Amino acid sequence: MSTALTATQPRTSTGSGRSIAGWIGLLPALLVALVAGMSAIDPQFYGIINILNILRNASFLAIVACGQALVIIAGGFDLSVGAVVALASVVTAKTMAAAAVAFPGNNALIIASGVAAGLGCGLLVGLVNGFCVAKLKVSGFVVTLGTMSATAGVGLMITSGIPVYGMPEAFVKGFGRAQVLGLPTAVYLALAVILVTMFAQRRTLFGRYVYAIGGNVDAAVVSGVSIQRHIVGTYVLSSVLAALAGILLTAQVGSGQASFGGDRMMLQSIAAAVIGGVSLRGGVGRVEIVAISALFLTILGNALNLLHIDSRLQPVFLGVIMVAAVALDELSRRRKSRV
Amino acid sequence: MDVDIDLKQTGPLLALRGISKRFTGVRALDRVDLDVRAGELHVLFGENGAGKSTLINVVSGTFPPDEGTFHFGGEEIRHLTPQRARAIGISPVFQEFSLVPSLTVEENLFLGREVSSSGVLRAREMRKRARALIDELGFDLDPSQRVDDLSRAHQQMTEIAKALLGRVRLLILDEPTASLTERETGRLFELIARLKSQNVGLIYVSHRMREIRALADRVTVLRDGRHIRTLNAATSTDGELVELMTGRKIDLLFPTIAHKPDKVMVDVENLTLTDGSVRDVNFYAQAGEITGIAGLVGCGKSELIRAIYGLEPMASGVVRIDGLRYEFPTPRRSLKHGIAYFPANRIAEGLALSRPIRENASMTGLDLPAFARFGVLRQAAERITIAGIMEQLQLRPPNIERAAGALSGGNRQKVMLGRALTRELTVFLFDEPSVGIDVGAKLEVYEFMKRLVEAGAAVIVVSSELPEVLALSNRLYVMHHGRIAAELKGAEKTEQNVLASFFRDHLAAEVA
Amino acid sequence: MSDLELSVAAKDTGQTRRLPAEWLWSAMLPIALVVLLLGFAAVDSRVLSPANLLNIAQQTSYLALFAMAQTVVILTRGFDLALGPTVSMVSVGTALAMAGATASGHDTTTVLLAGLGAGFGLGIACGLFNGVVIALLGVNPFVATLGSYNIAIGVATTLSAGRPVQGVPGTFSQIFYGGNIFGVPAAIAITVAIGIVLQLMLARTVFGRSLYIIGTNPRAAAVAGLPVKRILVLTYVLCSALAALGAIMMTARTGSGEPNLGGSLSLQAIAGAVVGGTSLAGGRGGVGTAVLGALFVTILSNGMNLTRIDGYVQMVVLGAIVIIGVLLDRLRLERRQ
Amino acid sequence: ETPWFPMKVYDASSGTPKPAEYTPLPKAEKPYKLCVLFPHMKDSFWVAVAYGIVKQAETMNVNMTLYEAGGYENLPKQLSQFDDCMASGADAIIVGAISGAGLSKKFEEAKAKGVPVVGVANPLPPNALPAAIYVDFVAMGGVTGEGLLAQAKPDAKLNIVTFPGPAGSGWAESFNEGFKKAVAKNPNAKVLAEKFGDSGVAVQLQLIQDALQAYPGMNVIWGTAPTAEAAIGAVAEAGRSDMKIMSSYENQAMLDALNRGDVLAFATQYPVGEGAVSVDQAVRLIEKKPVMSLAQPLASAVDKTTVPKLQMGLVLAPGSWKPVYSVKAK
Ligand SMILES: Nc1ncnc2c1ncn2[C@@H]1O[C@H](COP(=O)(O)OP(=O)(O)OP(=O)(O)O)[C@@H](O)[C@H]1O
Ligand SMILES: Nc1ncnc2c1ncn2[C@@H]1O[C@H](COP(=O)(O)OP(=O)(O)OP(=O)(O)O)[C@@H](O)[C@H]1O
Ligand SMILES: [Mg+2]
Ligand SMILES: [Mg+2]
Repeated sequence: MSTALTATQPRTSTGSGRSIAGWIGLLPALLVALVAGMSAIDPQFYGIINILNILRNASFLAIVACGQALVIIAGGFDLSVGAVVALASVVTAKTMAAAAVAFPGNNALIIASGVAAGLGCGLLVGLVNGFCVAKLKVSGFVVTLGTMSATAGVGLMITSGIPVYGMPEAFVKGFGRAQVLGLPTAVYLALAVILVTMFAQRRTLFGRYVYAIGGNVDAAVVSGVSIQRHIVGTYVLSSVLAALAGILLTAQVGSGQASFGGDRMMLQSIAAAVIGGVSLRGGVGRVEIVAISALFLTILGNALNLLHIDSRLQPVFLGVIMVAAVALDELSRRRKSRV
Repeated sequence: MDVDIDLKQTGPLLALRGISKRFTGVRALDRVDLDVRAGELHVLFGENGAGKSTLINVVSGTFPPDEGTFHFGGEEIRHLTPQRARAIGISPVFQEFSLVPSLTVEENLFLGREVSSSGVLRAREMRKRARALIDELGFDLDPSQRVDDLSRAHQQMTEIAKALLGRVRLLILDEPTASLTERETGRLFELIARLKSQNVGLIYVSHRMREIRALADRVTVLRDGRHIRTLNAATSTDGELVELMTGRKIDLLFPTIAHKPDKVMVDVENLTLTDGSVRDVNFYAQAGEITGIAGLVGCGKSELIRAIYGLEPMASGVVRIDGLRYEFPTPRRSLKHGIAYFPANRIAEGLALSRPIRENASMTGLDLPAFARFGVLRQAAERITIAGIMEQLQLRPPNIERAAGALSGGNRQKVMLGRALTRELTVFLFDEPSVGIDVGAKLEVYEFMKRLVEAGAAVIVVSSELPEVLALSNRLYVMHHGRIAAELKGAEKTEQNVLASFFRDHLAAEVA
Repeated sequence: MSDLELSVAAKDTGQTRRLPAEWLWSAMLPIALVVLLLGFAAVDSRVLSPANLLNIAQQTSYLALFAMAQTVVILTRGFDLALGPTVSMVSVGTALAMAGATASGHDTTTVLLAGLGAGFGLGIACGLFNGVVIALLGVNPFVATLGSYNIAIGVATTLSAGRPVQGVPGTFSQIFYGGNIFGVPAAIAITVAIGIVLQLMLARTVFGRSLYIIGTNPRAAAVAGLPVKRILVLTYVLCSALAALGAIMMTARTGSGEPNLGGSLSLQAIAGAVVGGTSLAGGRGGVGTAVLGALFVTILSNGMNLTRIDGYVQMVVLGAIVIIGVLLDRLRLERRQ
Repeated sequence: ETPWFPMKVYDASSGTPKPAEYTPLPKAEKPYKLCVLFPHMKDSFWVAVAYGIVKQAETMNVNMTLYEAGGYENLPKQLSQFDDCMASGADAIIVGAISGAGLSKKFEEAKAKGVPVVGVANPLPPNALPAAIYVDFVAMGGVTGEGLLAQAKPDAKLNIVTFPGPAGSGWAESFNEGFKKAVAKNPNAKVLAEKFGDSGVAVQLQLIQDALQAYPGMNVIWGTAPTAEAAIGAVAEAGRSDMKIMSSYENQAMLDALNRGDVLAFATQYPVGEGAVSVDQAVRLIEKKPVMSLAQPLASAVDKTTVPKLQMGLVLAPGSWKPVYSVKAK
């Protein structure tokens, strides 16, 4: 072997910086440890119902976090997802209730119109976000802070905060609470979203350009990537996915609620993305790890409940574990850092 | 203006007439004309901030010009965009890389020109084409590596490969050798010759006279955004070019430095770094002399001095400063020990661009009573001190309240150098001190070093530009594979010997 | 994108000569504020009554204090999501300490000192946690402060058992809420004093200078030998200490320790800072931007309240105005070159 | 529409509650300006209080402006709104307090300025205000506890998990305390755990799902109205038809669920009536007429047997009614 060439060989050969562990991080290992530990402590944990609940709740979070991750990878921030979840929920429910009056019995039409209206809300908010960020060049944080307030306001204006009923039973029983092959429908949808996003990230122009824009806008510009279109795309996807989560929640609960989402969903989705290795500086992040991180967060909450930890103290545990997990991950990656 | 008349039947490949470009407050280009013929290498020559990069950006469609006409291949082009430019065969290699650090080499090569069918990437085909291109160019690049894992030289290669993907009629190279060493530079020159023979036009920007000599067919000199003259390279002298560029006469490129080696200031014993980039290095530097370190890209020369300053973690070994052992270095402690470091990458590691020059220059001295008492800044004293230093270094424009980002490359370097004058220092570590700065500014930097050694400081210069280290240093170390391959003094200090110690090792390795 | 923003900011220093039109642009936000105020006054003249102006000043003083706290960390490219819960925790801690001290029969001075000690102690502990996790462990500010957000909420509700903590002595409220200095209510006086001190600190001290340099280019700051980690830890401690001061003032205002006092303050404070022109990319902003932003948000909601705009409509308007405010600020920066 | 008045209340002005009937004045002497502060308007409880206030303001011909703070986490906002009310020159202020203790300084200021303040729906420290109408939340929690015991067979084991609402809200803790005190009377009833959490359906649903796993023996879910709403689906899904679900307060969903038999009972404090009474109290204070300084509605647990007798007009706003934020006197 010619060692001569290594004189000019790229530097990483020396460090283990991007080895397998470095690439996916510590999170999957932590997840496995958590699951194993919980299973050993409490058999309830691996009861089928508990697993289904975990999967379903993780699905909602994962769907929202997928969109959030795309926005962050492109160098943005979407604070409005929680408000969109709520707006989509009430709009879907209202539309279905109205359609149910107009076309009694025609369930397919009623459900289709409700879902379309809900997703339409997401689309609209996403377009507004994308337009303000891409065209008016206002920072994503501020734009979505504004649309968060406005969207939540509209949701409450429509409903006065009162739950909206009147959706067809078929939507709730046949979709929201239904199970296919033993798994809730939400899980399938979340899997589909994750797989499609994975595919998009690895194999499509859109995914490639999202990385490029977040990684170095100037480089993307001079390489002829149309920036605005793709930035708008990420915000639209994020809002539409948030709307989808809102519709799923609505179907599960059986009523449209302006209390869905809120700050909690927003913070959790960003936390899931960031803990899942998405860099807030943009350009880095894989959606499958984000999904694992959503699962991790959901199981953590479930575990604290199963362990009978005083609910007032739960946030303390949650906070400490979250920080510790990310700190460990950070330290394990730090080998190749300079300065 | 004396643009010499094109004698060929066919018109020039690229013809710019009366191009102007104004940025807020500056007129970067003022009615510039430029012709580039097919098969010609046309050098753009000018001081930092003369408008070279701006002109290149106009040609490659990044900035629309405010006025002027643009003909390419005989056709008038309006509303040029980066995509369109690439489509018609204009390929730029930018000074500030247009690479996305988090993507791989291959992904960067195809950025904006991916092979895809209905939005889905065709990875295998791109991989094949990337391999083929890299092999053809003879670069040691792994297409699947992430760009932020690459050395700057490899990034430069990626940038060049990116420009050569697809059909190229006009290749633009903006200081392509600034971070390449001899070997890669040689490869690049071969490539340029090949392209010229294929009738590709080239625009080439460099501050290195040797390259201009070696490559140029014609040279266009720019000054303050204006076209000064276009000359035939064969019939003009260096002195003439430099004079046209600066408006004054500069005779010597390197000052004569009187070295008076005194006590050993830096003594490194068996130094090994945790990442293995430097292994078992022994070397020393004396007060009153310039110690040079040369070596191929990635040989660990930068890491060596960065480790002394405290930017790279050490695994083992001993560093002595002025005879005393110096353990666990950090930048702050190094400064207190009288050691200063001037990073190669002034944008990433040197300057806070949006802050005023004054703040950038005083940054390293804030712990001194001259600048602050009990944590409270002495702003008047600061202003006077920094203004004095900057006057001494001939900062242009001399306003120290301007943002550092508004300065040209050479003047940014002066701000960095100014830091050295804010406090008592005895050891100066320079990493690629002349990267990207023009001939005039280089001379000023060299003069600065000369003053330092003559005042009794120990100066260590790490450089990829061989003539520079050869001319400046009193003793020269050559590094290879993270180890010291040779120490050259006096008459041994020749280009021949340096190259020999690069390649001796190569040959040895190949035999083994 | 942040670099674009920085290079925009880079070009405008050192510009001295200004045309009247440019001056108008540079005073964009203050002008917008005045216009807003006059607009509301046209609908209801009471908006401009001395009583309401004092009212606005007093309301602004709390938010401005929190926005200043956020600004300090935003300058270094961070932010503090835990600010709100820190306020809750400090409020409960202060009240509990004072109630406890009163119960065990200490004199008023001791009681007050116990309260202040507990309050600032908790605040500084929270800031130390944030600073150490961010600067030394390298966790990004979002996750780190989301962690302490949860922890502070847990501590606040556990300590208080979820109920308001009674037993805050009257003197405490009299000093920090009822008191006044030359007729200026305590809250305003304290905020103005802190604002001046902070402004001097940012402009005149090594620490303040370091904040801007670290925010603009952290790597360069480290290479130039600034003690970046130590400064970052101090920054988060300062932020939380200011939050604790605000919490103490608000506890005096409510007269009880409230486990829910800080609820949504984190985002409000960030919004206040950012609307005023502080850049989340770091290195740009200061006391002025924080105060301006806080004034803007306060005047907007005060005006809408006095002109009887419905609650939910207020949310929509607020959202739109936040975006417009920042858009104007961006245009202003572009113009100013 | 059923007439609201006279409304049965306890008169607790003297400290010990005495049964009484509340009858408002027919008209105000002048079109006063009332300023109303709510914690939020995000559920049917506060919409019901608003309905009572708006209708009574129209009846008595006074001006009314209502501000909502956007949630229980926004005490600072309510404090500012209180200031805004005073600055806008209100003749009286009606407050649904986010925290009675937290507003006590404001109450003192209003008193100093001579602006009467009336408390509505949310509890206040004793004698904080010249007039107020609210139930004792601890007592109301107790009512639900007693309701539960009354419904259960005497020897049946009751394994209860409570979901009181957001920790730190005050009211959640009070409800919970009263409930626990009441059920403690029966040795067969045991509170397994208390799960605090935001009173939104999504959050409560997750808590219930986890509790179903963590406490397999649980057979009573007691909590907020959203808790009960979320519980219905979760319990059905888990196949636990034996589960008893109770809500600590009322909303439209609870009423429907009760009629369907999905919940055992819920408590009500007649929020519409509370709103209406608060307006009359404010007017009386302005006009310096005698006023019942603390009125307490008769909180009751509503179950299948009592629901036909329930005076719905005092419990919920009509479904078609949209919240109105201001009333202009004629
Ligand atoms: N984006 C920009 N905005 C504002 N001014 C700019 C911009 N780019 C360049 N300039 C200014 O235009 C002038 C020409 O700059 P340019 O980068 O073309 O110089 P150059 O000849 O390439 O210098 P160097 O040798 O240092 O690379 C300089 O004064 C520079 O400050
Ligand atoms: N990935 C990178 N990102 C930014 N700067 C880099 C990167 N890699 C190297 N540099 C900087 O660019 C300069 C040139 O470094 P390069 O990696 O080419 O090796 P070098 O310094 O020539 O190697 P050596 O000095 O070890 O022979 C160095 O100052 C280094 O800090
Ligand atoms: Mg240039
Ligand atoms: Mg180097």
